[in-house]
Amino acid sequence: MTEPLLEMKGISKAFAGVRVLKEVSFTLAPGEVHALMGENGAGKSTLIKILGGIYAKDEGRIWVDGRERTIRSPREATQLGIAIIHQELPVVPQLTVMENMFLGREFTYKWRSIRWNRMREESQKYLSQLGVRIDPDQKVGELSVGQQQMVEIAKVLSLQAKVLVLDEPTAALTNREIESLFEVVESLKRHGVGMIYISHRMEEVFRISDRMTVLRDGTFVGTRETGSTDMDQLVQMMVGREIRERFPRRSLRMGGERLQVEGMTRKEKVSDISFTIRGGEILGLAGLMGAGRTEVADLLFGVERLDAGRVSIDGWPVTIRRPIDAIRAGIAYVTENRKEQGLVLSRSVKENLSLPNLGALTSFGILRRGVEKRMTEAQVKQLSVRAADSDQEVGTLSGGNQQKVVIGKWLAARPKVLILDEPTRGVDIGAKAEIYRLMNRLAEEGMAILLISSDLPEVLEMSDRVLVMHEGRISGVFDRDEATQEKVMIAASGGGKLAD
Amino acid sequence: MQTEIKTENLKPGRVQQIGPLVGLGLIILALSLISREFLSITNIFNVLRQISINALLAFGMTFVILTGGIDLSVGSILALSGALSAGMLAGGMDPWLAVLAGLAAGTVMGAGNGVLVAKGKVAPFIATLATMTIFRGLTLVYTEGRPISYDSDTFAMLGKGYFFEIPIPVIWMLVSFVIVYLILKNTPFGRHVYALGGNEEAALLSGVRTDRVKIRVYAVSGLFAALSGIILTARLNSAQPTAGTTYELDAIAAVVLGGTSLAGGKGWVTGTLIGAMIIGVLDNGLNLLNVSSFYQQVVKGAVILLAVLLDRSRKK
Amino acid sequence: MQTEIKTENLKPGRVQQIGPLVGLGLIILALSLISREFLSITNIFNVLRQISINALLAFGMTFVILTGGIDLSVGSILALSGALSAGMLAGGMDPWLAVLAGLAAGTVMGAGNGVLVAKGKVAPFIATLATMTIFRGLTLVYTEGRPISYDSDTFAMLGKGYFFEIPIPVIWMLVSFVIVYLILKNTPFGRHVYALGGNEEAALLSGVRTDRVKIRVYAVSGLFAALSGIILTARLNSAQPTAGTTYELDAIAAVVLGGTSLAGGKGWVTGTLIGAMIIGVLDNGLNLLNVSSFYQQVVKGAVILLAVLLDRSRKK
Amino acid sequence: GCSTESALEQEEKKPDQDVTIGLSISTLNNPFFVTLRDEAKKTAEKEGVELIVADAQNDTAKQINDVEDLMEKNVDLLLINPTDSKAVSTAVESANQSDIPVITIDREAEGGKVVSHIASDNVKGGEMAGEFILNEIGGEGNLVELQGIAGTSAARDRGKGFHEAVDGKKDVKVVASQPAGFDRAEGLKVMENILQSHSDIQAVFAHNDEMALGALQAIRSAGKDILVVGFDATDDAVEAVNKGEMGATIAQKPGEIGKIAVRVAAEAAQGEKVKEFYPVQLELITEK
Ligand SMILES: Nc1ncnc2c1ncn2[C@@H]1O[C@H](COP(=O)(O)OP(=O)(O)OP(=O)(O)O)[C@@H](O)[C@H]1O
Ligand SMILES: Nc1ncnc2c1ncn2[C@@H]1O[C@H](COP(=O)(O)OP(=O)(O)OP(=O)(O)O)[C@@H](O)[C@H]1O
Ligand SMILES: O[C@@H]1[C@H](O)[C@H](O)CO[C@H]1O
Ligand SMILES: [Mg+2]
Ligand SMILES: [Mg+2]
Repeated sequence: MTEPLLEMKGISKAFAGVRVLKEVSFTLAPGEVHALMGENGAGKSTLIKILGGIYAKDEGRIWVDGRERTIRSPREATQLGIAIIHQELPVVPQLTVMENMFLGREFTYKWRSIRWNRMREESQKYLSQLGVRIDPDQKVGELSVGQQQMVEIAKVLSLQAKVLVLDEPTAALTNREIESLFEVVESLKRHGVGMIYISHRMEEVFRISDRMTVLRDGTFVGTRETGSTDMDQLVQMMVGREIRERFPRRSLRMGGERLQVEGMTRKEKVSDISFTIRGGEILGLAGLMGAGRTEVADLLFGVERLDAGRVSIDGWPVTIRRPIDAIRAGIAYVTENRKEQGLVLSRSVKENLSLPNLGALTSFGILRRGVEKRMTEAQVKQLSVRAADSDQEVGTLSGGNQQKVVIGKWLAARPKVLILDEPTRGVDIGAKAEIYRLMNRLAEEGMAILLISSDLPEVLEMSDRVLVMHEGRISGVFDRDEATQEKVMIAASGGGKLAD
Repeated sequence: MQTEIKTENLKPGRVQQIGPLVGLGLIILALSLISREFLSITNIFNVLRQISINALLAFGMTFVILTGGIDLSVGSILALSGALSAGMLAGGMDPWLAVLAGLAAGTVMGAGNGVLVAKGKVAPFIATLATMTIFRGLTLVYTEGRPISYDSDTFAMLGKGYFFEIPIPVIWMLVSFVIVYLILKNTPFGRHVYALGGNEEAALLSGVRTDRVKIRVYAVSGLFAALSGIILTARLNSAQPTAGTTYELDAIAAVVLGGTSLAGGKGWVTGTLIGAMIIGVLDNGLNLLNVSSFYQQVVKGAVILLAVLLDRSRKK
Repeated sequence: MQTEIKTENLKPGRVQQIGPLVGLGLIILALSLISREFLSITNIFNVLRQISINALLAFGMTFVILTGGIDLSVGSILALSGALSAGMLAGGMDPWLAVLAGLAAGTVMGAGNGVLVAKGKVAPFIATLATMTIFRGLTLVYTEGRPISYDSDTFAMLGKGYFFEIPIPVIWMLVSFVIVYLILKNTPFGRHVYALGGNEEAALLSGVRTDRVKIRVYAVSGLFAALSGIILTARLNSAQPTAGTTYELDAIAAVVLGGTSLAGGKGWVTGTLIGAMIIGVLDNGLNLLNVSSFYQQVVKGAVILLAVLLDRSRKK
Repeated sequence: GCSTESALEQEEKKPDQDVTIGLSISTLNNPFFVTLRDEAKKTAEKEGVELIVADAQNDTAKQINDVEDLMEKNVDLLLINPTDSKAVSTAVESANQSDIPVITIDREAEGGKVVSHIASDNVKGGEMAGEFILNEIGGEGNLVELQGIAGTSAARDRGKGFHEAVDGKKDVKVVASQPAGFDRAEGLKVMENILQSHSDIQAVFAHNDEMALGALQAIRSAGKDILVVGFDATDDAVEAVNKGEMGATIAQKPGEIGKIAVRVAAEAAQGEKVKEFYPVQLELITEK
């Protein structure tokens, strides 16, 4: 192999005495896609943040293009030709797409005035390379998570970096965008760009990477050529044990209709959505980015108000104006956006887990903190959240572990209807299986589950029926045995029409 | 840099707790070395009594700031509640009823702030800036710009009395402290306050009735302002129309010196008590040292800055 | 679809722009109906001249608030810069040099605030509260608590003069407005100010030197405070040690009334100008109508609240 | 310049300096009280007594604290310039309890035992201003009153005296009474606004000189000729009076108050008998 683009040796890092990286080494060759694998909390993002100048390493050395470097700030990393798409999308919602893309390196005239047209053209160029139609003048805060992700990708493309790090770039994307991303990755490979690719989607990793390096508990486990490894071996390296089945089965015991939605409409967003979910049933909701799936969940939960339509639970009509109404009616909602909607990042794991359940933990107005502690600690164990203890601040957990906390907070409430919007985004393979098993158990106990997901295999494997949305309307309904990737995709792009 | 910020986060409790205390300790040490009178028993009670008004305001302010809000109107609520109580006393009302009426009035004014913030969606700074002006104006209208005197030893005792050598205002302060501490730590309301300040949307989606929490939080602040107003009116034998002017600044400073973040979601009332002590001890110490009043301001500002900076640098 | 997004995108902008303007319009309409003198040419220039001080402070404050910070020290910087200029004039310095020295002093004080916030990581509220006290103390020390008079027509002209019928302070205000507008809209610095307020971490990760931006932003605020101080000193023929006390509140109110969010990242300086006008017109109108001093505060607070509430409800 | 008494100076009390007097002053944010304090300090040096000054910054509650702090310093006697006559009684009473004699200056205390009081009368001063104005304008015309900070006793008393003098006169009308916060910039602004709606004004009475000087600027910019009368006789105001720009100012002689206060205090502290009241005459300062 040629001289490595990037070499990291013996990297160690501890946070407040807890070591999260222990002498990790990693090399990256030009034109290579090198997957960095590991369970949630294995230390992948931390390694990347050290490379990006966000964290200072405690030990170890880094060479870029054969020269040893110390990277003290994101600015220095960029100057060395290192560009990173971070896991938790650092965007400025109030600024436009193009302003975000060129933040800190705006095009200007000699008199320091911004060249808006140039900025617009440049951003347009990179966005269309990705095949997305996003207006450079739109505020980023108005974009969906998926669109924001595409903007981030366009942004790093425009940096023309030699080393490109993609930390879970596809977590929020649907197939179509993933395909265009891969095309770009291929073309960058041909131009000799080295890429570090982090993802929990196994298929992707096998498809796109040349080599894989696995971290476990912050230690280096090994590096393998992708061609000479298989999924089982990889999982074995990551988890230290085998995962028997990726999509566990469950026994079907359907009850009566638990959730009934009729003619749900919200002006300019969704129209005339009707469906039912029975107790014990998992209903999948698929669709392309921006199809309106999240909107349906928001409406059900009272985050937004209905313009028309009716919702009943167990045959009783319910009026939902605010989230508290939905919670009282027995609905729980795991939102897609954990940072903004799911978690209070500055508070502890314990406080986040108990937040929706405080009523049950209170007697005579006093919080029973002992009970709370026991309950949350049991949940931490059940969901295998990797945290020092339940007093750790949620914001300092790894992405996947944060996701587990978002799910965990609804479990104690024993809802009748559970809405899961992208529940396994960024979750590692072992934990995914854990979440699926949990879903199965809850369904078996009679819960009605609405599963919104952009991960098609997940929707197809886990759901009893699949509902497909296109531009705010239902464009297809498939039973478990008739649902296939193709059919769902066609319906999602507005091709297939509903039978009845 | 980022790391430092985040590492702190891991053990938030401990570091946060020690910071302000160290600052207070250093100031006390310094003052007791240069002033003979400073550490006398009478002066210690003297300081405690002096800080009680600010501490009570700051307790209420702690709730508000924890939700990410701010309450600039406390000084005016203090004045108006005090004036109303004094007015009722002067009109011959039973002292305890007058106290209750004053407290109720303050709570209602505070709840008004809360409604503006929660339902009117007015930024807390601007809402309470406006009501600060309005309540002050109403105080002037009600008092016709004159102090209101009354004649009630029972009432005066609330500000001037002693309970086994301990000044009554100090008792008010300590009892309030314990209650606030327990509420923040051990009740759903306390948790909701933190959650709201940490991430309002997430709190709402977790079923927290955020509007209600906001209204209550400002009402609590109003209640404490009224309590301070009553104590002050009792201490001064009269209600002053200009009482409490700019007190909001000292109250906010106490909260922030105590380590509570103005962004909301993080902090604790013990810090607030320490913060109020830092300010009170400084005022007292500078007086004891007979520092000229012009220089007092320079020194006070500088010491507060040093305390905060010290806290920051020690954390690194 | 793209067109749809665009129209939607335009809307929030427009609403934001119209809100404060509608409020201002209604107040002007009401006042011109009840007071004959209100809409006279001389009164219009009179009002414009009166608001210039607050507007200039608020322009600087706009930068600070856009980054999510706050600057409570502007009133004190105003006083100290004005006093320094007057002192130098009284000592026989060339008027223009005295102006430059005053502006430089204000900028340095502001930059000091910036360093505390950026490097010292002190919360802006507490940092500038402390320097507010310190700078006020230094002003009192420097002036010995007495006004400083000087004798320079050139200097006095900066506050009292006219340029083709337009009062010079109004010229200062309008020129500053245009410059601030362009800086915020069309320069990388302006964009970085918004980015910092919107998401500091994102700005840092994009390579924005956030510390530098912060220091500059407070320096700009200090510069504007000094400019206001010089104009005020020129208008009053002397520098007052207590000049500018509580001016920070009006400046912040102007910014927020103008639609700029105290959380940072959102807002515009045109709104600030309108906000300053709302406050100025109100003060003027209440004087013209000879509203009794006690009620003035009630009315002013209530109108400000109404303006904000109106804006909110219209947006729904 | 003004100085800080450093702690060390405090410690090494000169043996003959066995009398310590505490002075609690309402505010030093006003030249009037700065002059009072300066004169008091000078006198203290001459008399060989130690003077400790605390500034209440116009806050009634802070003043109580200040007095308590001064008592901690074991002062032999307290000079109190009350921020408010009623509120200060608490402080006076607690001094009484500790047997520390109290002398009030400039404003009275409405409770507790006071050894002596040194002041001039604000109500009287307002009256003098009103009478001077009536005289100058020939008993006919429109008047403006610029009020001090609402709720302060100085504003209250001066306004009261002024109205007692001018109200009810047939051809005299107070066309505007507006607050301007004892502040020069406010005085300027408020006067500018009043001039917008009243073109026919003969005289202005401002509750202090700072506001009067601000109003004077507004009047001059507007090219009007209006009689301005202030209160306090600060250096700037006296100069303006002498230049013929201001009509008059009521001198309360703050320096005199400070001087007498310390002298009387020194006597009282040494157990000598002092009078109950030392009036400091008000003086109407007009162009020389
Ligand atoms: N700022 C921090 N303070 C304390 N602990 C931290 C901090 N950042 C990360 N950690 C801890 O370091 C470990 C590694 O986290 P990291 O984010 O690198 O994991 P990851 O491999 O990227 O996981 P995921 O796949 O879930 O994103 C986790 O246990 C996490 O809790
Ligand atoms: N123009 C916009 N302005 C503000 N928010 C928007 C806009 N467009 C979409 N959103 C928000 O983005 C989120 C996602 O939108 P939607 O429900 O339409 O997509 P989805 O089908 O869930 O797709 P995704 O996979 O992108 O989440 C919703 O919360 C929606 O309100
Ligand atoms: O006598 C003083 C001065 O006149 C001052 O201007 C205001 O307060 C009064 O008590
Ligand atoms: Mg990660
Ligand atoms: Mg979605």
